[in-house]
Amino acid sequence: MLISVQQQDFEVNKIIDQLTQGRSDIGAIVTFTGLVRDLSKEKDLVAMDLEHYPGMTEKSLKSLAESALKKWQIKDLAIIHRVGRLHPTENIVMVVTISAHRKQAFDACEYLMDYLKTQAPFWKKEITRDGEHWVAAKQSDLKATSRWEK
Amino acid sequence: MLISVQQQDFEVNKIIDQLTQGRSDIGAIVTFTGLVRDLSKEKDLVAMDLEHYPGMTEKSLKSLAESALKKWQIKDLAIIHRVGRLHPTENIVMVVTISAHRKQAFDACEYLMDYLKTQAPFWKKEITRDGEHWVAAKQSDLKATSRWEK
Amino acid sequence: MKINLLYFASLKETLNCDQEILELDKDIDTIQDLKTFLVQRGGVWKSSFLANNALLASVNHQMANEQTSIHDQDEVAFFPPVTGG
Amino acid sequence: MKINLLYFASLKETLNCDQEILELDKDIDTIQDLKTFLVQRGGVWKSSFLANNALLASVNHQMANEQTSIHDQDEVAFFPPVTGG
Repeated sequence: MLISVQQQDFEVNKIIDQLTQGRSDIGAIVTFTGLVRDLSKEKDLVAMDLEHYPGMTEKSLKSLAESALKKWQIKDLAIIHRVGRLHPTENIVMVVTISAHRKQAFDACEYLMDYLKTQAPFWKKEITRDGEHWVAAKQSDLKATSRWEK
Repeated sequence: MLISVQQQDFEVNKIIDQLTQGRSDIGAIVTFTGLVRDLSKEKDLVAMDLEHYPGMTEKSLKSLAESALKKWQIKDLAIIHRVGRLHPTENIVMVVTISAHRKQAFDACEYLMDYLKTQAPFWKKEITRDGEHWVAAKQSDLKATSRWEK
Repeated sequence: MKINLLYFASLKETLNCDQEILELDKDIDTIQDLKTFLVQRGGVWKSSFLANNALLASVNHQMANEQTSIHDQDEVAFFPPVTGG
Repeated sequence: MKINLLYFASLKETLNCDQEILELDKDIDTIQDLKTFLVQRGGVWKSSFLANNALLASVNHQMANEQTSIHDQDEVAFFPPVTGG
Protein backbone atom coordinates (compact mmCIF):
# COMPACT_ATOMS: atom_id res chain seq x y z
CA MET A 1 0.00 0.00 0.00
CA LEU A 2 1.38 3.35 -1.04
CA ILE A 3 -0.18 6.48 0.50
CA SER A 4 1.30 9.92 0.15
CA VAL A 5 0.26 13.51 0.69
CA GLN A 6 2.97 15.60 -0.89
CA GLN A 7 3.77 18.91 -2.53
CA GLN A 8 5.93 17.54 -5.34
CA ASP A 9 4.66 16.02 -8.56
CA PHE A 10 4.43 12.27 -9.20
CA GLU A 11 5.03 10.04 -12.22
CA VAL A 12 2.46 7.42 -13.18
CA ASN A 13 5.13 5.02 -14.48
CA LYS A 14 7.11 5.07 -11.26
CA ILE A 15 4.07 4.45 -9.05
CA ILE A 16 3.04 1.51 -11.25
CA ASP A 17 6.57 0.11 -11.11
CA GLN A 18 6.65 0.39 -7.32
CA LEU A 19 3.36 -1.46 -6.97
CA THR A 20 4.01 -4.27 -9.45
CA GLN A 21 7.71 -4.91 -8.85
CA GLY A 22 8.48 -8.58 -8.27
CA ARG A 23 4.91 -9.76 -8.89
CA SER A 24 3.70 -12.05 -11.68
CA ASP A 25 0.07 -12.28 -10.51
CA ILE A 26 -1.06 -8.91 -11.87
CA GLY A 27 -3.22 -8.93 -15.01
CA ALA A 28 -4.80 -5.51 -14.70
CA ILE A 29 -3.63 -2.04 -13.69
CA VAL A 30 -6.06 0.86 -13.53
CA THR A 31 -4.87 4.39 -12.89
CA PHE A 32 -6.82 7.57 -12.33
CA THR A 33 -5.10 10.93 -12.55
CA GLY A 34 -6.90 14.13 -11.62
CA LEU A 35 -5.54 17.39 -13.03
CA VAL A 36 -6.12 21.11 -12.55
CA ARG A 37 -8.24 22.11 -15.51
CA ASP A 38 -9.39 25.46 -16.74
CA LEU A 39 -12.81 24.92 -18.25
CA SER A 40 -13.61 28.60 -18.58
CA LYS A 41 -13.32 30.01 -22.07
CA GLU A 42 -11.36 32.97 -20.76
CA LYS A 43 -8.69 30.71 -19.27
CA ASP A 44 -8.85 32.83 -16.16
CA LEU A 45 -7.79 30.20 -13.63
CA VAL A 46 -4.35 31.23 -12.41
CA ALA A 47 -3.79 28.60 -9.73
CA MET A 48 -5.40 26.17 -7.33
CA ASP A 49 -4.48 26.05 -3.64
CA LEU A 50 -4.87 22.64 -2.04
CA GLU A 51 -5.25 22.77 1.73
CA HIS A 52 -5.38 19.67 3.92
CA TYR A 53 -5.47 18.61 7.56
CA PRO A 54 -2.00 17.22 8.32
CA GLY A 55 -2.28 14.03 10.33
CA MET A 56 -5.95 13.41 9.71
CA THR A 57 -5.66 13.40 5.91
CA GLU A 58 -3.05 10.62 5.88
CA LYS A 59 -5.07 8.56 8.37
CA SER A 60 -8.24 9.04 6.38
CA LEU A 61 -6.53 7.88 3.13
CA LYS A 62 -5.04 4.88 4.91
CA SER A 63 -8.38 3.79 6.29
CA LEU A 64 -9.98 4.30 2.86
CA ALA A 65 -7.26 2.14 1.30
CA GLU A 66 -7.85 -0.59 3.88
CA SER A 67 -11.57 -0.60 3.18
CA ALA A 68 -10.90 -0.96 -0.57
CA LEU A 69 -8.52 -3.88 -0.01
CA LYS A 70 -11.27 -5.61 1.99
CA LYS A 71 -14.11 -4.81 -0.39
CA TRP A 72 -12.43 -5.64 -3.74
CA GLN A 73 -10.22 -8.45 -4.93
CA ILE A 74 -7.25 -6.25 -5.60
CA LYS A 75 -3.62 -7.06 -4.82
CA ASP A 76 -2.44 -3.58 -3.91
CA LEU A 77 -3.11 0.12 -4.43
CA ALA A 78 -1.60 3.59 -4.33
CA ILE A 79 -3.11 6.97 -3.44
CA ILE A 80 -0.99 10.08 -4.03
CA HIS A 81 -2.47 13.51 -3.39
CA ARG A 82 -0.65 16.78 -3.88
CA VAL A 83 -1.12 19.86 -1.67
CA GLY A 84 -0.03 23.48 -1.92
CA ARG A 85 -0.22 25.75 -4.97
CA LEU A 86 -0.88 24.01 -8.29
CA HIS A 87 -1.40 25.40 -11.78
CA PRO A 88 -3.62 24.44 -14.75
CA THR A 89 -2.57 21.12 -16.38
CA GLU A 90 -0.69 20.06 -13.22
CA ASN A 91 -1.44 16.75 -11.52
CA ILE A 92 -3.53 16.85 -8.33
CA VAL A 93 -4.22 13.25 -7.44
CA MET A 94 -3.47 9.74 -8.56
CA VAL A 95 -5.04 6.42 -7.60
CA VAL A 96 -3.66 3.09 -8.87
CA THR A 97 -5.20 -0.34 -8.34
CA ILE A 98 -3.65 -3.65 -9.39
CA SER A 99 -5.44 -6.99 -9.59
CA ALA A 100 -5.67 -10.29 -11.45
CA HIS A 101 -8.80 -9.28 -13.39
CA ARG A 102 -9.85 -5.94 -14.80
CA LYS A 103 -13.33 -5.53 -13.32
CA GLN A 104 -12.09 -5.49 -9.72
CA ALA A 105 -9.33 -3.00 -10.54
CA PHE A 106 -11.78 -0.64 -12.30
CA ASP A 107 -14.37 -0.80 -9.51
CA ALA A 108 -11.82 -0.34 -6.73
CA CYS A 109 -10.27 2.66 -8.48
CA GLU A 110 -13.67 4.36 -8.92
CA TYR A 111 -14.63 3.54 -5.34
CA LEU A 112 -11.41 5.07 -4.01
CA MET A 113 -11.87 8.26 -6.03
CA ASP A 114 -15.52 8.63 -5.02
CA TYR A 115 -14.73 8.29 -1.32
CA LEU A 116 -11.62 10.42 -1.51
CA LYS A 117 -13.72 13.24 -3.01
CA THR A 118 -16.26 13.21 -0.17
CA GLN A 119 -14.36 11.89 2.86
CA ALA A 120 -10.72 12.96 2.83
CA PRO A 121 -9.98 16.36 4.37
CA PHE A 122 -8.72 18.36 1.39
CA TRP A 123 -10.05 21.74 0.30
CA LYS A 124 -9.55 23.52 -3.01
CA LYS A 125 -9.37 27.25 -3.49
CA GLU A 126 -9.33 28.67 -7.00
CA ILE A 127 -7.18 31.70 -7.69
CA THR A 128 -8.62 33.48 -10.73
CA ARG A 129 -7.92 36.86 -12.33
CA ASP A 130 -11.11 38.13 -10.65
CA GLY A 131 -10.19 36.94 -7.17
CA GLU A 132 -10.09 33.86 -4.99
CA HIS A 133 -12.88 31.53 -4.05
CA TRP A 134 -13.28 28.20 -2.28
CA VAL A 135 -14.60 25.37 -4.44
CA ALA A 136 -18.04 24.20 -3.29
CA ALA A 137 -18.68 20.52 -2.56
CA LYS A 138 -20.62 18.86 -5.37
CA GLN A 139 -23.89 17.02 -4.89
CA SER A 140 -22.87 14.68 -7.73
CA ASP A 141 -19.84 13.53 -5.71
CA LEU A 142 -22.01 12.65 -2.72
CA LYS A 143 -24.32 10.71 -5.02
CA ALA A 144 -21.36 8.88 -6.59
CA THR A 145 -20.21 7.82 -3.13
CA SER A 146 -23.59 6.64 -1.94
CA ARG A 147 -23.92 4.08 -4.77
CA TRP A 148 -21.24 1.88 -3.14
CA GLU A 149 -23.27 1.62 0.05
CA LYS A 150 -26.01 -0.47 -1.50
CA MET B 1 -6.98 9.45 -31.35
CA LEU B 2 -4.02 7.14 -30.96
CA ILE B 3 -4.39 3.56 -32.21
CA SER B 4 -1.49 1.17 -32.51
CA VAL B 5 -0.93 -2.56 -32.97
CA GLN B 6 2.75 -3.11 -32.33
CA GLN B 7 5.38 -5.58 -31.20
CA GLN B 8 7.38 -3.20 -29.02
CA ASP B 9 6.50 -2.17 -25.49
CA PHE B 10 4.81 1.10 -24.57
CA GLU B 11 5.16 3.56 -21.71
CA VAL B 12 2.08 4.81 -19.89
CA ASN B 13 3.63 8.25 -19.22
CA LYS B 14 4.43 8.87 -22.86
CA ILE B 15 0.98 7.92 -24.10
CA ILE B 16 -0.62 10.22 -21.51
CA ASP B 17 1.72 13.05 -22.53
CA GLN B 18 0.87 12.58 -26.20
CA LEU B 19 -2.86 12.73 -25.49
CA THR B 20 -2.86 15.70 -23.10
CA GLN B 21 -0.16 17.89 -24.65
CA GLY B 22 -1.30 21.48 -25.18
CA ARG B 23 -4.70 20.96 -23.51
CA SER B 24 -5.97 22.66 -20.34
CA ASP B 25 -9.48 21.17 -20.45
CA ILE B 26 -8.56 17.75 -19.05
CA GLY B 27 -9.54 17.01 -15.45
CA ALA B 28 -9.46 13.22 -15.55
CA ILE B 29 -7.18 10.59 -17.08
CA VAL B 30 -8.00 6.90 -16.74
CA THR B 31 -5.59 4.23 -17.94
CA PHE B 32 -6.00 0.49 -18.13
CA THR B 33 -2.95 -1.73 -18.62
CA GLY B 34 -3.31 -5.46 -19.23
CA LEU B 35 -0.32 -7.68 -18.46
CA VAL B 36 0.72 -11.27 -19.00
CA ARG B 37 0.17 -12.89 -15.63
CA ASP B 38 1.02 -16.32 -14.34
CA LEU B 39 -1.70 -17.26 -11.90
CA SER B 40 -0.63 -20.89 -11.58
CA LYS B 41 1.23 -21.76 -8.41
CA GLU B 42 3.85 -23.64 -10.41
CA LYS B 43 4.70 -20.51 -12.42
CA ASP B 44 4.63 -22.68 -15.51
CA LEU B 45 3.64 -20.04 -18.06
CA VAL B 46 6.68 -19.52 -20.25
CA ALA B 47 5.25 -17.12 -22.81
CA MET B 48 2.14 -15.81 -24.49
CA ASP B 49 1.84 -15.55 -28.27
CA LEU B 50 -0.46 -12.80 -29.49
CA GLU B 51 -1.77 -13.34 -33.01
CA HIS B 52 -3.87 -10.79 -34.87
CA TYR B 53 -5.44 -10.14 -38.26
CA PRO B 54 -3.32 -7.41 -39.87
CA GLY B 55 -5.54 -4.83 -41.50
CA MET B 56 -8.77 -5.87 -39.85
CA THR B 57 -7.46 -5.45 -36.29
CA GLU B 58 -6.48 -1.82 -36.82
CA LYS B 59 -9.82 -1.04 -38.50
CA SER B 60 -11.73 -2.74 -35.73
CA LEU B 61 -9.90 -0.73 -33.04
CA LYS B 62 -10.46 2.50 -34.96
CA SER B 63 -14.17 1.89 -35.28
CA LEU B 64 -14.36 0.96 -31.58
CA ALA B 65 -12.57 4.21 -30.70
CA GLU B 66 -15.00 6.21 -32.83
CA SER B 67 -17.98 4.61 -31.13
CA ALA B 68 -16.52 5.49 -27.70
CA LEU B 69 -15.95 9.12 -28.70
CA LYS B 70 -19.61 9.30 -29.73
CA LYS B 71 -21.02 7.48 -26.71
CA TRP B 72 -19.04 9.19 -23.93
CA GLN B 73 -18.07 12.78 -23.21
CA ILE B 74 -14.37 12.19 -23.54
CA LYS B 75 -11.88 14.47 -25.24
CA ASP B 76 -9.56 11.83 -26.68
CA LEU B 77 -8.34 8.25 -26.23
CA ALA B 78 -5.54 5.83 -27.00
CA ILE B 79 -5.56 2.08 -27.64
CA ILE B 80 -2.20 0.30 -27.87
CA HIS B 81 -2.11 -3.49 -28.29
CA ARG B 82 1.04 -5.56 -28.54
CA VAL B 83 1.40 -8.67 -30.72
CA GLY B 84 4.00 -11.42 -31.02
CA ARG B 85 5.70 -13.29 -28.19
CA LEU B 86 5.27 -11.82 -24.71
CA HIS B 87 6.43 -13.04 -21.31
CA PRO B 88 4.94 -12.97 -17.79
CA THR B 89 4.80 -9.44 -16.31
CA GLU B 90 5.06 -7.87 -19.78
CA ASN B 91 2.47 -5.36 -21.00
CA ILE B 92 -0.16 -6.59 -23.48
CA VAL B 93 -2.59 -3.75 -23.91
CA MET B 94 -3.20 -0.21 -22.83
CA VAL B 95 -6.29 1.99 -23.08
CA VAL B 96 -6.26 5.65 -22.03
CA THR B 97 -9.24 8.00 -21.88
CA ILE B 98 -9.11 11.72 -21.09
CA SER B 99 -12.06 13.92 -20.16
CA ALA B 100 -13.22 16.89 -18.10
CA HIS B 101 -14.89 14.71 -15.43
CA ARG B 102 -13.90 11.37 -14.02
CA LYS B 103 -17.09 9.36 -14.50
CA GLN B 104 -17.02 9.62 -18.29
CA ALA B 105 -13.33 8.68 -18.46
CA PHE B 106 -13.88 5.61 -16.24
CA ASP B 107 -16.93 4.41 -18.18
CA ALA B 108 -15.33 4.94 -21.59
CA CYS B 109 -12.18 3.07 -20.55
CA GLU B 110 -14.17 0.07 -19.28
CA TYR B 111 -16.36 0.12 -22.39
CA LEU B 112 -13.31 0.11 -24.66
CA MET B 113 -11.72 -2.81 -22.81
CA ASP B 114 -14.95 -4.84 -22.77
CA TYR B 115 -15.45 -4.44 -26.52
CA LEU B 116 -11.79 -4.94 -27.34
CA LYS B 117 -11.92 -8.28 -25.50
CA THR B 118 -14.86 -9.58 -27.51
CA GLN B 119 -14.67 -7.76 -30.86
CA ALA B 120 -11.10 -7.08 -31.91
CA PRO B 121 -9.39 -9.92 -33.81
CA PHE B 122 -6.59 -10.93 -31.42
CA TRP B 123 -5.90 -14.46 -30.24
CA LYS B 124 -3.78 -15.58 -27.30
CA LYS B 125 -1.83 -18.81 -27.15
CA GLU B 126 -0.19 -19.83 -23.87
CA ILE B 127 3.19 -21.51 -24.01
CA THR B 128 3.60 -23.54 -20.82
CA ARG B 129 6.14 -26.13 -19.70
CA ASP B 130 3.54 -28.80 -20.49
CA GLY B 131 2.82 -27.57 -24.01
CA GLU B 132 0.91 -24.93 -25.93
CA HIS B 133 -2.77 -24.16 -25.88
CA TRP B 134 -5.06 -21.48 -27.26
CA VAL B 135 -6.85 -19.41 -24.65
CA ALA B 136 -10.63 -19.97 -24.73
CA ALA B 137 -13.00 -17.02 -24.99
CA LYS B 138 -14.62 -16.20 -21.66
CA GLN B 139 -18.36 -16.05 -21.09
CA SER B 140 -17.74 -13.32 -18.50
CA ASP B 141 -16.24 -11.09 -21.21
CA LEU B 142 -19.31 -11.47 -23.41
CA LYS B 143 -21.50 -10.60 -20.44
CA ALA B 144 -19.36 -7.55 -19.65
CA THR B 145 -19.82 -6.32 -23.22
CA SER B 146 -23.56 -6.85 -23.32
CA ARG B 147 -24.18 -4.54 -20.35
CA TRP B 148 -23.35 -1.50 -22.52
CA GLU B 149 -26.11 -2.38 -24.98
CA LYS B 150 -28.93 -1.60 -22.56
CA MET C 1 -10.56 20.28 30.51
CA LYS C 2 -8.28 21.53 27.80
CA ILE C 3 -8.69 20.85 24.06
CA ASN C 4 -6.77 21.77 20.92
CA LEU C 5 -9.22 23.27 18.43
CA LEU C 6 -8.45 23.63 14.70
CA TYR C 7 -10.27 25.38 11.82
CA PHE C 8 -9.72 24.78 8.10
CA ALA C 9 -10.35 26.27 4.67
CA SER C 10 -13.14 28.86 4.29
CA LEU C 11 -14.07 28.52 7.99
CA LYS C 12 -10.51 29.39 9.01
CA GLU C 13 -10.68 32.53 6.85
CA THR C 14 -14.11 33.57 8.08
CA LEU C 15 -13.04 33.21 11.71
CA ASN C 16 -9.58 34.56 10.99
CA CYS C 17 -8.28 31.81 13.25
CA ASP C 18 -6.61 28.49 12.47
CA GLN C 19 -5.99 27.09 15.95
CA GLU C 20 -6.65 27.74 19.63
CA ILE C 21 -6.18 25.99 22.93
CA LEU C 22 -9.47 26.05 24.82
CA GLU C 23 -10.16 25.61 28.53
CA LEU C 24 -13.69 24.23 28.70
CA ASP C 25 -16.20 23.91 31.53
CA LYS C 26 -17.11 20.42 32.61
CA ASP C 27 -20.63 20.74 31.20
CA ILE C 28 -19.31 20.69 27.62
CA ASP C 29 -19.47 17.02 26.71
CA THR C 30 -20.15 16.84 22.98
CA ILE C 31 -19.50 18.52 19.63
CA GLN C 32 -22.99 20.01 19.93
CA ASP C 33 -22.12 21.57 23.31
CA LEU C 34 -18.90 22.94 21.87
CA LYS C 35 -20.76 24.53 18.95
CA THR C 36 -23.22 26.15 21.34
CA PHE C 37 -20.27 27.50 23.32
CA LEU C 38 -18.67 28.97 20.17
CA VAL C 39 -21.95 30.56 19.06
CA GLN C 40 -21.94 32.57 22.30
CA ARG C 41 -18.86 34.43 21.07
CA GLY C 42 -21.21 36.26 18.67
CA GLY C 43 -20.32 37.85 15.30
CA VAL C 44 -18.76 35.51 12.71
CA TRP C 45 -18.63 32.78 15.35
CA LYS C 46 -22.34 32.92 15.85
CA SER C 47 -23.14 32.90 12.13
CA SER C 48 -20.62 30.14 11.38
CA PHE C 49 -21.62 27.68 14.06
CA LEU C 50 -25.32 28.39 14.22
CA ALA C 51 -26.28 28.55 10.57
CA ASN C 52 -23.86 26.23 8.88
CA ASN C 53 -25.40 22.77 9.00
CA ALA C 54 -22.95 21.48 6.39
CA LEU C 55 -20.01 22.11 8.74
CA LEU C 56 -18.05 18.94 9.52
CA ALA C 57 -16.24 18.07 12.73
CA SER C 58 -13.53 15.63 13.74
CA VAL C 59 -12.24 14.44 17.09
CA ASN C 60 -8.70 13.09 17.20
CA HIS C 61 -8.61 12.75 13.38
CA GLN C 62 -11.86 10.76 13.20
CA MET C 63 -14.97 12.21 11.61
CA ALA C 64 -17.43 13.16 14.34
CA ASN C 65 -21.09 14.10 14.63
CA GLU C 66 -23.11 16.30 16.99
CA GLN C 67 -23.23 13.56 19.63
CA THR C 68 -19.54 12.67 19.61
CA SER C 69 -18.08 13.27 23.07
CA ILE C 70 -15.05 15.42 23.79
CA HIS C 71 -12.41 14.64 26.40
CA ASP C 72 -9.44 16.36 27.95
CA GLN C 73 -6.47 16.71 25.57
CA ASP C 74 -8.58 15.95 22.48
CA GLU C 75 -7.78 17.49 19.11
CA VAL C 76 -11.05 18.80 17.72
CA ALA C 77 -11.45 20.34 14.25
CA PHE C 78 -14.22 22.10 12.33
CA PHE C 79 -14.21 22.44 8.55
CA PRO C 80 -16.48 22.82 5.49
CA PRO C 81 -17.37 19.84 3.24
CA VAL C 82 -14.23 18.48 1.61
CA THR C 83 -13.36 19.17 -2.04
CA GLY C 84 -10.16 17.24 -2.79
CA GLY C 85 -9.42 14.81 -5.56
CA MET D 1 -15.41 -15.53 -58.93
CA LYS D 2 -12.15 -15.42 -57.01
CA ILE D 3 -11.78 -14.74 -53.27
CA ASN D 4 -8.85 -14.49 -50.89
CA LEU D 5 -9.56 -16.75 -47.91
CA LEU D 6 -7.72 -16.45 -44.56
CA TYR D 7 -7.69 -18.61 -41.42
CA PHE D 8 -6.46 -17.58 -37.97
CA ALA D 9 -5.36 -18.95 -34.61
CA SER D 10 -6.49 -22.47 -33.63
CA LEU D 11 -8.46 -22.84 -36.87
CA LYS D 12 -5.32 -22.11 -38.91
CA GLU D 13 -3.46 -24.82 -37.00
CA THR D 14 -6.25 -27.38 -37.26
CA LEU D 15 -6.53 -26.84 -41.02
CA ASN D 16 -2.77 -26.45 -41.38
CA CYS D 17 -3.51 -23.57 -43.74
CA ASP D 18 -3.35 -19.82 -43.28
CA GLN D 19 -4.41 -18.54 -46.68
CA GLU D 20 -5.71 -19.69 -50.04
CA ILE D 21 -7.01 -18.12 -53.24
CA LEU D 22 -10.32 -19.80 -54.11
CA GLU D 23 -12.13 -19.95 -57.46
CA LEU D 24 -15.79 -20.32 -56.54
CA ASP D 25 -18.84 -21.34 -58.51
CA LYS D 26 -21.48 -18.71 -59.09
CA ASP D 27 -23.93 -20.46 -56.78
CA ILE D 28 -21.84 -19.58 -53.74
CA ASP D 29 -23.38 -16.31 -52.58
CA THR D 30 -23.01 -16.19 -48.81
CA ILE D 31 -20.76 -17.17 -45.91
CA GLN D 32 -23.15 -20.07 -45.29
CA ASP D 33 -22.67 -21.32 -48.88
CA LEU D 34 -18.90 -21.01 -48.48
CA LYS D 35 -18.97 -23.03 -45.26
CA THR D 36 -21.01 -25.76 -46.96
CA PHE D 37 -18.45 -25.80 -49.77
CA LEU D 38 -15.55 -26.16 -47.29
CA VAL D 39 -17.33 -28.94 -45.40
CA GLN D 40 -17.33 -30.97 -48.61
CA ARG D 41 -13.54 -31.19 -48.43
CA GLY D 42 -14.05 -33.70 -45.58
CA GLY D 43 -11.66 -34.47 -42.70
CA VAL D 44 -10.66 -31.51 -40.51
CA TRP D 45 -12.49 -29.20 -42.92
CA LYS D 46 -15.74 -31.01 -42.36
CA SER D 47 -15.41 -31.07 -38.58
CA SER D 48 -14.26 -27.45 -38.39
CA PHE D 49 -16.96 -25.89 -40.54
CA LEU D 50 -19.85 -28.17 -39.68
CA ALA D 51 -19.58 -28.46 -35.92
CA ASN D 52 -18.06 -25.18 -34.85
CA ASN D 53 -20.94 -22.79 -34.31
CA ALA D 54 -18.71 -20.37 -32.42
CA LEU D 55 -16.59 -19.81 -35.54
CA LEU D 56 -16.53 -16.16 -36.62
CA ALA D 57 -16.28 -14.82 -40.16
CA SER D 58 -15.34 -11.51 -41.73
CA VAL D 59 -15.70 -10.10 -45.24
CA ASN D 60 -13.32 -7.32 -46.23
CA HIS D 61 -12.33 -6.72 -42.59
CA GLN D 62 -15.93 -6.37 -41.39
CA MET D 63 -17.51 -8.92 -39.08
CA ALA D 64 -19.92 -11.08 -41.06
CA ASN D 65 -22.70 -13.56 -40.37
CA GLU D 66 -24.10 -16.59 -42.22
CA GLN D 67 -26.14 -14.39 -44.56
CA THR D 68 -23.40 -11.94 -45.50
CA SER D 69 -22.85 -12.07 -49.25
CA ILE D 70 -19.53 -12.71 -50.94
CA HIS D 71 -18.36 -11.02 -54.11
CA ASP D 72 -15.49 -11.35 -56.54
CA GLN D 73 -12.13 -10.18 -55.10
CA ASP D 74 -13.42 -10.21 -51.50
CA GLU D 75 -11.11 -11.00 -48.62
CA VAL D 76 -12.91 -13.51 -46.43
CA ALA D 77 -11.62 -14.82 -43.10
CA PHE D 78 -12.64 -17.48 -40.60
CA PHE D 79 -11.44 -17.51 -36.99
CA PRO D 80 -12.36 -18.64 -33.47
CA PRO D 81 -13.82 -16.22 -30.87
CA VAL D 82 -11.30 -13.50 -30.11
CA THR D 83 -9.23 -13.48 -26.90
CA GLY D 84 -7.17 -10.28 -26.96
CA GLY D 85 -6.84 -7.56 -24.35
